[in-house]
Amino acid sequence: MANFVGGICTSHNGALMHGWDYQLREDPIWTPLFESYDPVRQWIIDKKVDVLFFVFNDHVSNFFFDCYPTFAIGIAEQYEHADEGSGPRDLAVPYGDVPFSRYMADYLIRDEFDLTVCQEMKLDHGIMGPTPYMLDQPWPVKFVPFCVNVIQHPIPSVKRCWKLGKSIRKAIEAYPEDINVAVVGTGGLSHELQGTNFGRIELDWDNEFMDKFEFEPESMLDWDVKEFMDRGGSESAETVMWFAMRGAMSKKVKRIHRNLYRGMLTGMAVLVFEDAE
Amino acid sequence: MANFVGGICTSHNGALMHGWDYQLREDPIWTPLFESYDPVRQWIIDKKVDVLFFVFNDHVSNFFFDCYPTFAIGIAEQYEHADEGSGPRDLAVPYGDVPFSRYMADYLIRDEFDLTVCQEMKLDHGIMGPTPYMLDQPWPVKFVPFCVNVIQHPIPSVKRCWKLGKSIRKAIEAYPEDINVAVVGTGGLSHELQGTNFGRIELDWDNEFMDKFEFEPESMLDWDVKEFMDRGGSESAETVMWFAMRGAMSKKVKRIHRNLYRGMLTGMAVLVFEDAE
Amino acid sequence: MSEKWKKVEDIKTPPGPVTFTMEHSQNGYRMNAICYSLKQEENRKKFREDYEQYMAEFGLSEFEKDLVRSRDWLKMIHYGVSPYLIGKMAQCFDLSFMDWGAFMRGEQAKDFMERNIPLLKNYNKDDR
Amino acid sequence: MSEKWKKVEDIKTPPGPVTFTMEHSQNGYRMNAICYSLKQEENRKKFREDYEQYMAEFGLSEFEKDLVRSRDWLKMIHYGVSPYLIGKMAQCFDLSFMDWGAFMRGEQAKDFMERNIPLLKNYNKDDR
Ligand SMILES: [Fe+3]
Ligand SMILES: [Fe+3]
Repeated sequence: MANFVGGICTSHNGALMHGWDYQLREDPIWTPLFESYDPVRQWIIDKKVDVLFFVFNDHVSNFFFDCYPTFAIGIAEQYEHADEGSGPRDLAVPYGDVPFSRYMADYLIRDEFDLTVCQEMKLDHGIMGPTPYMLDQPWPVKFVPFCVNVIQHPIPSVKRCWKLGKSIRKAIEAYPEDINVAVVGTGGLSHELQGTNFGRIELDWDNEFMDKFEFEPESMLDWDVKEFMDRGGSESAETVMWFAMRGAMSKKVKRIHRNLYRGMLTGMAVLVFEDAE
Repeated sequence: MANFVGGICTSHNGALMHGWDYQLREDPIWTPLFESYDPVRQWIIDKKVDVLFFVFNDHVSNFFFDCYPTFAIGIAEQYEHADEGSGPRDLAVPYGDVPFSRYMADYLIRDEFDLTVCQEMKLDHGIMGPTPYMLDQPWPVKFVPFCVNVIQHPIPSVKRCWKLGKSIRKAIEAYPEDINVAVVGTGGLSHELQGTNFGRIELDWDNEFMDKFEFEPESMLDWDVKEFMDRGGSESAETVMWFAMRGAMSKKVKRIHRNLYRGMLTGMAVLVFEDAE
Repeated sequence: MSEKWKKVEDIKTPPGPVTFTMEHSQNGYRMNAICYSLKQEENRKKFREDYEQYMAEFGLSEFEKDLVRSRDWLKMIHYGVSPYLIGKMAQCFDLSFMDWGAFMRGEQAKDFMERNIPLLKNYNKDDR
Repeated sequence: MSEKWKKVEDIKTPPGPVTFTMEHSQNGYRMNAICYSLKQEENRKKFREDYEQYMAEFGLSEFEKDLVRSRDWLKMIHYGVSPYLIGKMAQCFDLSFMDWGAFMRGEQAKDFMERNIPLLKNYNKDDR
C-alpha cells in the first residue's frame, strides 16, 4: 500500500521564479530564502518520496475565465511549463504518475469532489516557483497537480479544502502500490496585489497563523475566506490551499521545518510536517 | 423571493433534433412524441416560468477531454448553439439570467459543490434536443445551463446529484428576486451506444424506474451508476441527472404529466412534477 | 493500453457494452482530438476532401491512421474513442449514427431500422 | 457594471483592496481576454509593435481601448481585470509587476523598492 510520508506547505510567487532563474543564492539578500528550502530537499530525499501531490493554484496561465474550474486534477504523463511572459522556463520536464493520478481522480470524484479532469495542464509558478528550491533536477519525483481556484471569488472554503485533504489522505492510504507520497500545499502567506495597498505584508499575522495552523487548525475551519483576506491581504486567500495539506495530516503533527522570510510583496513561508500520532 | 414551481425530466437525443429540424409532427410515427411535450409547454405557460435551470450533459460538443468538468455552470448573457456536425441549428438564441446564474454559482460553491464556472458555453442536444418541443420560440424563459459529466467515468453518483438538487432548491428559495424557476433534468432513459448491443432498449425497466423515481427515489440513492447501466444500457448512466431534479422536490410529488415513447435507440420519457407537500 | 496493440487487428472486441473511462479517454486521446476538430465546418471540409492529408497534418501515428482507415467503429470504441466523437468522423464518411452503430452489431443500418420502425410508439402501461 | 461608466475617468477607485469576483470577471472579460492572448510570444510581439492595431483586430470597444491607452492600472483593477493578466499587458509596455503595482499605490517602483529592500530577511520569532 502507498505510504503517506508527510506534508509540505510553501509560498509561491514571482520572486521565487526570479531568484532561481537568475541563480541568486549567493546574493546575501536571497541566501536565507534559498537556505530555507534546504531542509525540505533533504527531507524529500530522506523520506524517499516518489510522488508529490501538489494542491496549488494557476494564475490565469493555463485556465481562462471562459471556463474556470474550482478543483482541477492533472492525470497526464507529463506537463508543460506555462509561458508567464518571457517564454516557458528552462526547467526539467515534470512527469506525472498516470495510474496514481487517475486513481486519485477516481477516488476523489467517488468521494463527492466535483473535479475537472485534465489531460493537459501547463504549470506556472503556483507549482514551479518553489519546486527548484526543494528538488534537484531532473526532478526525482513524479508530480500530481491539483489546481484550486483562489482567484475568481467565490473560492472554495477553508473547510472544503480541509475535507479535500482528508479525502486525499484516505485515497493515498488505499492505493495498492508501494509508493511514498507527500502532499504539498502552496500559496500565501500575507500579500495584497489588488488596489491601493499593493505590497501590504502582515508578518506578525503570518507567524501567528503558522502557530495556529500547526497546533489548532480546526479553530480556523469555520472562518470565511474574507477573514484571511482582512488579516493577511487580499491574495492571502491562497491560504485555503494549505488546509488541504493540513487536513491530510494527523491532529498533532511533528514539525520538521518552518521558516518565514519577508519578501518584497509576500510573506514567504515554508513548512514540513509529519504525523505525530 | 424566488418561487420554485416544480420540475421537469426529459430524455434528450439526436432523434429529437431530427424530428424538430425536419418538422415531423404530422408524421404518424412522430406525432405521439411531439404530443407528449404539449402538456409540458402548457404547464410552463401556466406556471409563468421565468427561468429554467437545466441539469444536462454535453456530448463532447463544448468540452473536450483536455479539461473535462464534473459540474459546470453557465453564467453568460447568451449562449451559442453547438455545431454537432451540420452547423449550428436554426433555433432562437438562448438568453441567460446573469444575476440569477451568478447567484446560483455563488451559492452552490459556498455549499461545497466544486463548480467550473463558464462565461461561454455552446449548447448541444443535451438541452436543445427537447427544448423546442416544450417551449415556443423565441424562448419565453431564461436558461441556466448546468452541465454534468456523464460520459467520462467516473461520473458523479446518484447521491451527489440528489444532494445537488437539494442545494439548488435551497438556493432558489433564498434568491431575493420574485421570479418563477423550474428545474429540468435531461438524459436517459434506457439506451446503449457503445459495443455490440448498440440500440439496446429496456422499456419495462424504464416504466419501473419512473415508478420508483416518483414514489421512492430514495431507494435508489445508494445505487452505483453501474446498476443503472446494467438495467438500462451503458448510456442510461445519464439518469443521474434526473436525480438533481428529484432531489430539488418534496418527498411526495404531484404528477402533472408522464409519458414514455419507444424511440429508435432510446427509451424517451418526459415527466412533470410539482411538490405535493 | 495502447502498448497492448501493435496492429488494429489486435484490438479485442468482446461482446457487450463498453464503459468509457479516464483510461479509455487517455488511450484514445489523439483519436478523440482529431474527431473533435471536426466540429468545425472548415475541418470537416478538409477531412472529406483528403482525410489522409488531414491525418498527416494532425500528426496521427501509423497505428491511429490504420484505425481510421479500417472504419472499424467497434474497435475504435474498445480502443477509447467516445461514441459522440466517432459520430463526427463517421459523418464525414457519409455514415449516419445508425450506420456505424449497426456496424458494431454486425449488421446493416437498413436491417436494424426496418426491424425497429414498427416499434416506435408510446409505451406506457395504458398504451399496451 | 460597465454601464455605470461611460468614460475611463468615471471608474471609481476607492482606497483599499479589490476582491476579484465573478462579476468583475464578467465585466472585464474582453480586457482579460486580450491580456490572456499575450501569453503567446507571437501575440506579445504584435502588441509591442502596434498595440492600437492589436486592439482593433481584437475588436475592443472604444471604452476598452481608452482603458488600455490610459495605462491606469488601478482603474483596470476596479473595472475587473485580473492582476495576473494586467501583469502580462504591463510587461508589453516594458513595465514590471512592481511598476504597475506601485502605480496603484501612487508611487514609483523605485521608491517602493528602496524602502522595502532593507526589510528582506527572515522574520521568525528567533530572528528578531
Ligand atoms: Fe499565487
Ligand atoms: Fe445524452
